[in-house]
Amino acid sequence: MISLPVQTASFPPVTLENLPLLPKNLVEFLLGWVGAPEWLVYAGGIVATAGTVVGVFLSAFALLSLVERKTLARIQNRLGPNRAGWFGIFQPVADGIKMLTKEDIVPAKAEWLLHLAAPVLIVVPPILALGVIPYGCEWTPVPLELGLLFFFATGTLTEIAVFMAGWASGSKFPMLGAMRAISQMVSYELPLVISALGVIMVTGSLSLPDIVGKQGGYHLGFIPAWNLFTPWGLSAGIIFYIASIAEANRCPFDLPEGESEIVAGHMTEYSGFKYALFFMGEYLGLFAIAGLGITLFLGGWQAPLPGLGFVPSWIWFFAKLAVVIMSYLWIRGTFPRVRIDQLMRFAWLCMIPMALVTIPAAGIWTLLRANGHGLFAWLVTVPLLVFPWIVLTIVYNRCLAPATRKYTFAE
Amino acid sequence: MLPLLILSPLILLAALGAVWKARPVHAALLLALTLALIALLYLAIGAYFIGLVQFMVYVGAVAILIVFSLLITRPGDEAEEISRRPSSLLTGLICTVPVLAVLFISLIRANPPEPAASDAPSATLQQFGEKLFTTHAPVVITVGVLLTAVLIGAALFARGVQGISSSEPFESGKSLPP
Amino acid sequence: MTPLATLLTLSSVLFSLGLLAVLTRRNAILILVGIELMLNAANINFIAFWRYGPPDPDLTGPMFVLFSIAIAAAEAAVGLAIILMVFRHTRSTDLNRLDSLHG
Amino acid sequence: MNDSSMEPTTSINRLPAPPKSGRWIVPGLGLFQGLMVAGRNMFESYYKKERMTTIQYPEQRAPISPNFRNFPFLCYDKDPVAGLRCTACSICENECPPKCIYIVLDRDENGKSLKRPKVFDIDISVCMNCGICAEVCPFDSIYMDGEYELSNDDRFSGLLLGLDRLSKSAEYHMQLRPEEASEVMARRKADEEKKAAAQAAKEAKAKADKEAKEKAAAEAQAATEQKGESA
Repeated sequence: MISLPVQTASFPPVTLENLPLLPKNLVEFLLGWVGAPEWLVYAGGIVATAGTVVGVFLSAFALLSLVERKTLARIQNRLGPNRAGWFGIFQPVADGIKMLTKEDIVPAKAEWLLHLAAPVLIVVPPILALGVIPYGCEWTPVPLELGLLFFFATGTLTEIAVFMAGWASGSKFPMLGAMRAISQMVSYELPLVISALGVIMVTGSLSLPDIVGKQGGYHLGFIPAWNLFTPWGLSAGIIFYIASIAEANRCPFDLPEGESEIVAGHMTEYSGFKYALFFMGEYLGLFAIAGLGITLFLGGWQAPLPGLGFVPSWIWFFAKLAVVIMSYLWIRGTFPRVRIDQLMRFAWLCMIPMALVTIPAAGIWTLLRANGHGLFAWLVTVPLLVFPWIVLTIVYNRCLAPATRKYTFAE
Repeated sequence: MLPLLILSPLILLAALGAVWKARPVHAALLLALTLALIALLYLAIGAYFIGLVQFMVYVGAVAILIVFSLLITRPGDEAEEISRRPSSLLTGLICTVPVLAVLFISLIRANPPEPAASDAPSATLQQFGEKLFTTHAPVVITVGVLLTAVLIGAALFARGVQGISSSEPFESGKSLPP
Repeated sequence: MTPLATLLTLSSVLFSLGLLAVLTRRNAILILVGIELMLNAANINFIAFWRYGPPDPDLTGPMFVLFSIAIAAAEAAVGLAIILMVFRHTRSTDLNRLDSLHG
Repeated sequence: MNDSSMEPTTSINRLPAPPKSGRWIVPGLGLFQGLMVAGRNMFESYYKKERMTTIQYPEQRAPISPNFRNFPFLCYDKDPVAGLRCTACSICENECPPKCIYIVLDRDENGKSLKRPKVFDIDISVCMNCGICAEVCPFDSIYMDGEYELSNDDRFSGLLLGLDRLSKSAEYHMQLRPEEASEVMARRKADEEKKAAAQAAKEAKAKADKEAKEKAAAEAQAATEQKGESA
C-alpha cells in the first residue's frame, strides 16, 4: 500500500514582497508534494535559493557590462555598442558567445592546474559573499549570525586566486599584476574592515539583517536613520566607498590590470571563457561590495522616505545598488589611473588613519546617545572627525602632493 | 563525526604537501590550503567565530604574506633542495619520530574522556564580546599594543632602517651574485 | 575512535609534520611554513578540548585560539620582515648561507 | 616591502607650491569639478548633436582628404583597354622597393611591342604605399588610390590586384584629387596640342616638300623636254 503524504505543505501566499522567495517556496512545495524526504526538500530549497541569487546577479552582470559601456561612451561623447539588437541590448549575448567560442590558450610555461583553478576560484568568493546580504525584509538568502565576518573572510580568498593566476601563468606581466593586485587588496582591506567596525559597534551585531533593521525609522520625520547620516557614518561611509573601489579593482585604482603598463595584469595569459570568468568575478565582487556598503551605510532595503512602504523592500535595495554602481561608472569615466606609489601612500597615510578615527567617534556617539545627550554627541564627534581630516589634507597637500619625477637614466 | 573523518585526512595530505613539495610557491599554496581546511574543520565542529577568524587571518593575511615574500626573495632552484633532501630528511626524521611517538603514547595513555555533549557548546558573539572585554580585557590591550609595535617594527624592518640597510652583500666567500 | 581522539591524533601528526618542515627545510620562509603548521596543531587541540571536553562557560579554549591567531599573525609579519632584511644583505634566504660568524 | 637596492635612482622635484590667493583651498574641489565635467559630457551628449563627433562608419563615411594616399591604381582615358595610359615601360616595376609590381608587355603575333601591358599585377600585401611608382611614371599612368576597404578573406589572390581592379578612369582620379588631376589633364592636353601642332607642322612641311619635289620634277621634265626639242 502506498502511503501518500498525510499533510501537503501549504504554499505561502505570493506577494510582491516575497517574490524573490518564489523559486525556493515552489521547489520546497513541489518536493514536499511528491513526498520527497525531508533532507531533499531542504537541499532543494538551498539549491533554489542559491540559484535565485546567482541568476539575479548573473543577469545583472550581463546588464551592467552593457550599461557600463554605454555610459562610458556617453561620457566620452560616443554612442557605445548599438549594433547587436535594439540599442545594443544583445551585446552581452554576443560577447558571451564570442568568449565561449574562443580558443582556450594555456601558455607552455604555465602550470595548468593552478592556471585552471584560478579563474574558478575567483568567482567563488563573490558568490559566497552575495549569499549573506539582506536584499529585502523577507529576502536574506543565508541569514548568518556572523554575516559580516563571513563576507570579509570570503573576500580574502580572492587574493589567493589572483596570486595563483599571476604565478601559474609563468609570465612576467601576470606576475607583476598579481603582486600589484595583492598589495593593493591587502592595503585597502584594512580601511574597509576598520570603517565597518563603527557600524558593528553601534549595532552590536555582526548579522547583516540586524544591521539593516537598526537603520529603520526617520529623524525629524523625514531624514532616514541610516548610518550615513551620522558624523562617524559619513566619514566611515566615504572611506568604505573609496576602499571598495580599490577592492573591486575599479578605475582609478585599477592598477592590477593597467593596460598601459602591464597589458592586463594577472589576466594577461588568459583567453576565452577563463577570461570571461575573471570578468564575471570582478563584476560579482563589485555587486557584493556595493551591496555591503548599502547594507552598512545606506540602510539596506529601507525606504528613503516615509510613506513609501508600499514599494517592495528589495526594489529599494536594487535601486540603491543601481545608484551606487552608476557612481562607480561616473568615477571611472572621470579620473585617470593613479600610480602605484600614490595608491599605497594614500591607503596607509590617509585612509587608515581616517578609518581609525571613526572608531572612537562611533564609540563616543553610541555612548552619548545612549545616555540621552544627542546634541552633545554631534558637538563632540564632528570636531573629532573634521580636525584629523583637515590636518591630513594639509599634510597631504604640503608634503605628499604629486611630484614630478626626473629619471636620471632617461636623459 | 563524518566531517571530521573527511577533513582530517585532507588536512594531513595538504600539510604533507606543504612539507614535502620542493617548489617553495607550491609549498606556500598548500599551506594556504591546509589553513583553509582547518578553518573548515572549525566550522564543521561548531566553532564558527574561530573558523571565520582563522580563515580571515591565516588565509587572508599569513598565507598571502608568505607567498608575497617568496615572490620578493625569488627562492632558488628546487633542484638543489631535492639533491640535499636525503640527508636533511634523515636528520628531520631522527628528531620528529620520537616526538610523534611521545605524543601518541601520551595520547593513548591519557585515555581522553568520552564526549559529554554531542551539541556544540554555545559560543555566541555576545558571549565572546563579553568575555573578551571583561575577563580578558588586559590581554586584549596587551595584544593591541603588541600588534601596533609589530606593525611599526615590520614596516621599519621591511623598509630598511637608515644606516643598516645597504645594497652590498656581506663580505662572504659564498655571497651569491644578485 | 571518538571525535576528540581523532582531533588529537590529527593535531599530533600535524605538529610532527610542522617539526619535520622546520628541521628539513633550508629556506627561511619555508621554515616559517612549518612553524605555522605547528601553531595550528596547537590551536586544534584547544578547540577540540573546548568542543568535546568538559563544559566550559568561560570559553577559555576559543579565547586562547583567538589570541594565538593574533600572535601568530604578528609573528609571521615580524619573521618575514626579518627574512626580507636578511635577504637584502645576503641576497639569499637559505639559512645555511648565513654563516658569517662561523668560526 | 620595497627593496632599497631596487629603488630607481630618481630625484623627485616637488612642484612649486600653487600661488596663495588668500582663498581657502577646498580639499576635493578638483575631484568634484572633474566629476561635473564628466557628468555634463554625459548629459549633453543626449541632446547636443555637435558633441557627438564619431561617425557611424558603414552608414556614414568621412570625406577622404586629397592628401590621403593608399595603394596605386592605373589611370585610363575614356576606354579601359585602348585608353590605358600605361605603355608597359617597366620603370615602376624596376623602381618599386618591395618589388610588388609585375608587368608583362603585350606583343602582336610578329613579336612587335604593342606598347601596352598584357599583365599588370600589384600585390598589395607586399606594397608599402611609398608612392615611388607614381612619381617615376613618365606617362601619367600610375597614381596612388584613396580606397581603403580592401580587406579580403582570400589573402593570396584577393590581395593581388590585376588590370581589371587596377584600371580606373581619369574621371575617378579627378574626383579623388581634383587639383593633381586637373594639373595632369592640363599638361596632357597641352602635350597633345603640341603634338598635334607638331604633327600639323610636319604634315605641312611634308606637303611643302612634296609640292617642292613635284615642282622640281616638273621643272626637270620640262627641261628634258626642252633639251629634246632643241636636239
